[in-house]
Amino acid sequence: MGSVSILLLMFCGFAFAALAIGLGNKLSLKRYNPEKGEAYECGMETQGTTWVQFHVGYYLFALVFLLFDVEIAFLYPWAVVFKEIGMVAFIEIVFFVLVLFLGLLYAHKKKALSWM
Amino acid sequence: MNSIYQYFRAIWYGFSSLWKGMMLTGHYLVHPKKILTEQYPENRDTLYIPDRFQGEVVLPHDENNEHLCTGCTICEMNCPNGSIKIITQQVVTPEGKKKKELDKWVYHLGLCTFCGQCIDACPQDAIKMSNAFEHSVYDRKVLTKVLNQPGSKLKSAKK
Amino acid sequence: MTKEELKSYLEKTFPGMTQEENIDFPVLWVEKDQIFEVAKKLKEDEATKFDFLFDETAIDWQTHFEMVYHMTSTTYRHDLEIKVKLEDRDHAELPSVEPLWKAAEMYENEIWDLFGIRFSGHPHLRRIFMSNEWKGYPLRKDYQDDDVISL
Amino acid sequence: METKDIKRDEFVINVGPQHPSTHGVLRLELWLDGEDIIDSKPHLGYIHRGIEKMSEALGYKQFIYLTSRMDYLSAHMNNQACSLAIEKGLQVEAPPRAQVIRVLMAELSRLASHQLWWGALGLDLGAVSPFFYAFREREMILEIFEETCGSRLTMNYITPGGVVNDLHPDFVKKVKKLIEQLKGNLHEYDQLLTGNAILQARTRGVGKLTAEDAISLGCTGPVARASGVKCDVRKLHPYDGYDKVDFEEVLNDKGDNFARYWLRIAEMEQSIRIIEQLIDNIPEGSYREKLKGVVKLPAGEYYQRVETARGELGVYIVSDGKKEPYRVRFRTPNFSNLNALRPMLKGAKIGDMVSMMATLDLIIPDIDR
Amino acid sequence: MQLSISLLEITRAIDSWLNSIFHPHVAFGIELVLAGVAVILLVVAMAVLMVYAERKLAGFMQMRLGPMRVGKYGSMQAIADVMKLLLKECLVPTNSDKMMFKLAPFVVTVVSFMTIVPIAFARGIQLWDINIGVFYITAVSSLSVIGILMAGWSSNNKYSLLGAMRSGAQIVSYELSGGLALIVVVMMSGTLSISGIVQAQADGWWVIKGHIPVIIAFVTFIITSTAELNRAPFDLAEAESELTAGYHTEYSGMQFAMFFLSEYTNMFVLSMVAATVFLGGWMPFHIAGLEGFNHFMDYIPGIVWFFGKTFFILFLIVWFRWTFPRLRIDQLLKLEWKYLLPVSIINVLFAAFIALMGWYL
Repeated sequence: MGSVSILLLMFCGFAFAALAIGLGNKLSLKRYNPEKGEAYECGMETQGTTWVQFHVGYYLFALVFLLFDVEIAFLYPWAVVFKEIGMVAFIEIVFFVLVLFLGLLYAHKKKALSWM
Repeated sequence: MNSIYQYFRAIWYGFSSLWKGMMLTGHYLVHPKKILTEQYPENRDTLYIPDRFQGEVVLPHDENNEHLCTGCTICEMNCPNGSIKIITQQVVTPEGKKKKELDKWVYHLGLCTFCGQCIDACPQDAIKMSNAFEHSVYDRKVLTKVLNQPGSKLKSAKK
Repeated sequence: MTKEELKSYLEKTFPGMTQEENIDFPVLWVEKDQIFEVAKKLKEDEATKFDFLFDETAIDWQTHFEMVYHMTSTTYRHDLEIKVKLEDRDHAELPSVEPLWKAAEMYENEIWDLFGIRFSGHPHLRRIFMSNEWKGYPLRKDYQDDDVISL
Repeated sequence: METKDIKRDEFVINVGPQHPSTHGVLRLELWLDGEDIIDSKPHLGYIHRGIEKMSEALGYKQFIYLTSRMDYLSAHMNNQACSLAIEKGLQVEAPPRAQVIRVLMAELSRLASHQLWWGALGLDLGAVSPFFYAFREREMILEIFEETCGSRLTMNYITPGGVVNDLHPDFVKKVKKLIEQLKGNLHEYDQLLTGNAILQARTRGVGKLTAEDAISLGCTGPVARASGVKCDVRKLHPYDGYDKVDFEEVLNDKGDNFARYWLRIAEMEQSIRIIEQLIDNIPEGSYREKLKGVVKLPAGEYYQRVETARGELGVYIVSDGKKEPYRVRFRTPNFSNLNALRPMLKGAKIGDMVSMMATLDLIIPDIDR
Repeated sequence: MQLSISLLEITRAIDSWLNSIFHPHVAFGIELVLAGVAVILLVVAMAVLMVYAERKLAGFMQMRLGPMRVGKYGSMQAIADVMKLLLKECLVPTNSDKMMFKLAPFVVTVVSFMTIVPIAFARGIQLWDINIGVFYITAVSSLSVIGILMAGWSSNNKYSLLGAMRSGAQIVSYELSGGLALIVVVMMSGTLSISGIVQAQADGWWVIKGHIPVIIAFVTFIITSTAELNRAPFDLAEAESELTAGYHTEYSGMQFAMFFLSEYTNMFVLSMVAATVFLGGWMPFHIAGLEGFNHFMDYIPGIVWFFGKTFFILFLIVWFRWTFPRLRIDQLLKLEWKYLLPVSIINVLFAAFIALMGWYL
């Protein structure tokens, strides 16, 4: 069907969600109550703000991920043509992956991979 | 070397222990006979309720509409929650004596915690616990019951 | 130590303090200002080593309060009950034993909450069961609550 | 800390009163840094019913039924503690048959309680199935209770002077069947959770409680025993003939979550052992020493300790000779065990909080009373 | 000779019939509408079926019966759930970022729908046979984390935020070894297109042909897809005993249903990918050399093979969920960075070596 299908499914997803949520809004019984608008925190009022500067631990993984994901993106084209090129491709990729692996070991040694 | 051994041992232990757990749930998945679910309202007829199950306090009446309660209010005193109220009345016996007699045996089921102290304390063994357990009602006033039937009398002492 | 040994030992160590015995434990009566020193001595003394405060409570005798400490030793397994009399019902206060036994923190919070006895030296005395705005101390004998709905 | 003290970037979160892992209505205030817990503060009293105050208005026989509602999973043991305290005051002793029945019931409810704990632990850690496996045998125990005592949870079966009813004729048969089935099924507990690599990772080395801390914080029961503190009241101050049965006080010195987990499983085996010893040797005779209608304790104080499923329950009765107790104090095990939560939580993760709460096995009504 | 009518012929017949009646552009438009409706129906049907199947399976695993009340053996339970959710009010918290809050369910739904594009359901039944199909799926499926982060952040709820953060760290990490696991098969097939990979398995599935390295890759892929789906034992983002409901704590009604649906859709898509890449997609079970056997297997239509394999993997994921306790966040990341990622990297080299030497079957 070609590239239109991506657009088609994007539209399908959007239309489906819009239809369902719209239908839900239409059918549901609405009774306004200010307590319904409060954030759920086990029945207590929220203390302080929620939108704070967040712990660095989560982002660290995102950074390491970024590095590795780029490398893996390089691996895909290699994987496709690997069998045609043969031994040379294999030796090259061994070096490439070795560098990747050393990077992982380095990150491990720097304790970037243990939760802080 | 040892750390590498430990590394693979950890992987092996992880997989084998997780597999063991999956085998157990898998075992029950393929043994539907071991299912324990009781489908309650449908199985009402076959439901097993032990004889001693404390459902609610009842005042048994015999076929002559006679009960054993003398109206001594010991159960009322022994009830920790005040869920029993005995209302007595003065009657004149045929012999001309004045006598206290039970008028209404009021039982608040909503306050009862089924501790069984009243049954334990009753000197006449007039009341007992029944096995009824489906107590839900739409109006809480229904939960206040008068246990003695209208027109019932104290069972006359054995001759 | 057996009960008798403990009694004679206490007599030696704390002369002038009244001793009693009830059905379960030997009882030592302590003045309220001395409670912390006595407790510290009992806890740290090699011969007694009362390192486990298993209960702390109060009794309202209408005219006065009585603080009751139950302690035991995990090494010697002897028990002791210490009692303190608090005359002033309106401003009852005595030293906290929280620095000795951390368990006392919650017990003393509870006593403050339900009896209104203050503990000086307690890190953060707060009402743990009742709300902060609650009036009165429920376990006192003269406590009255007009809002109670009788069923 | 009050609300106004919160600094910027400090993340305060309320866990409870309406939270799936607090098993009731405990409220924990957590100060977080990302996933790590900096400090915590428990808030109690959401189901404070004033059982101590209520007891002052009720007779000696009557207030016992309130204690079933404290630690509802060890209702028998709570009743037993009160009954023993009153018996101590009245200078009576339950007949031998009643004592054996009491021990049997107490151990059965310990089994039931630990099974519920095991299931709830699985639920807290995210495994739903253990809950149902645990409830299979627990249901059998509750059925046994129901047949003999008339109720399933708050039994009010043990009373001063003995027990309320004699054993149901089927009791021995059913208990034997239960023991047989339980022995066959205990390995499922190990298969599903104990050996599980994820559970081991979640519990080992987490929530450490040293023996000194456990003593100082007043912990008792499995929590303290897992830290190596000998505190089993059944051994130290035997009551109701516990000195005549042969069982071990299970101890572990690791003090972490897994130690507490392992200890409860081991305790279940000990309970089975006690039941096995007694089930064939229930003495004949009366099951109840008949007391007067209105019990009056001589003036004085009576303290009785009992080992419930969660630790040491102390009942402290002060009597002034009237028909109501002057003051009743319950030293409940969970109240002291809760103390251990705060030091444990420091530096732990949110996920650890759940496993700690689960292995401490807190019953909130018992804390609040 | 093909006894059964293949789906491909039906679609071709529809196509030529439409073209014979309408102008080609109109016919194409109608086909688009038909395809869209088919995809929506498929997603909804699978979700409804899976919800019911999961509850039943969970019930049986726990010695219960599962839903029994609505319809025969509770078969209408999922539909009743949908009806209930339809009638629920969609609440928006007062202090939330309302725009983002309302947008988040759309994002997750659109993303989960988009991943269906290159899936081959049967011979020729594929929306678009992209030449980089595997790559496309790995790229698009990781977009769902954006929706989750939007939902968690905009709710202005601490549980939601924590759940979203966890989910972000988790999905992002597990992307890596998932990608590496797919590379093993890509390498052996020499193509990135889904149909090419399926075609490469005509004489045997990769799990069988590729033996050790592909089996390792398969196991890794199952683990990572479970993690990417936020399902137990990796359901930290919505760990109910810790964060009540995680990033969708504040959502209700149909908005919540959209998260639920997209989670299930992602689940099918990843199971379908696993079934396609490792288990041969719609390819029947073939053993090289046994012609009679292969011929017999051909009689079973491809779509049955495909969905059979998909349901097998779905069953595995459900089985995990109802057996295991949950990991903690640091253990979860440790599992990825210290176990799965090194193992997958070494496995890629190992597989490359085996492919080079031609040691696979």
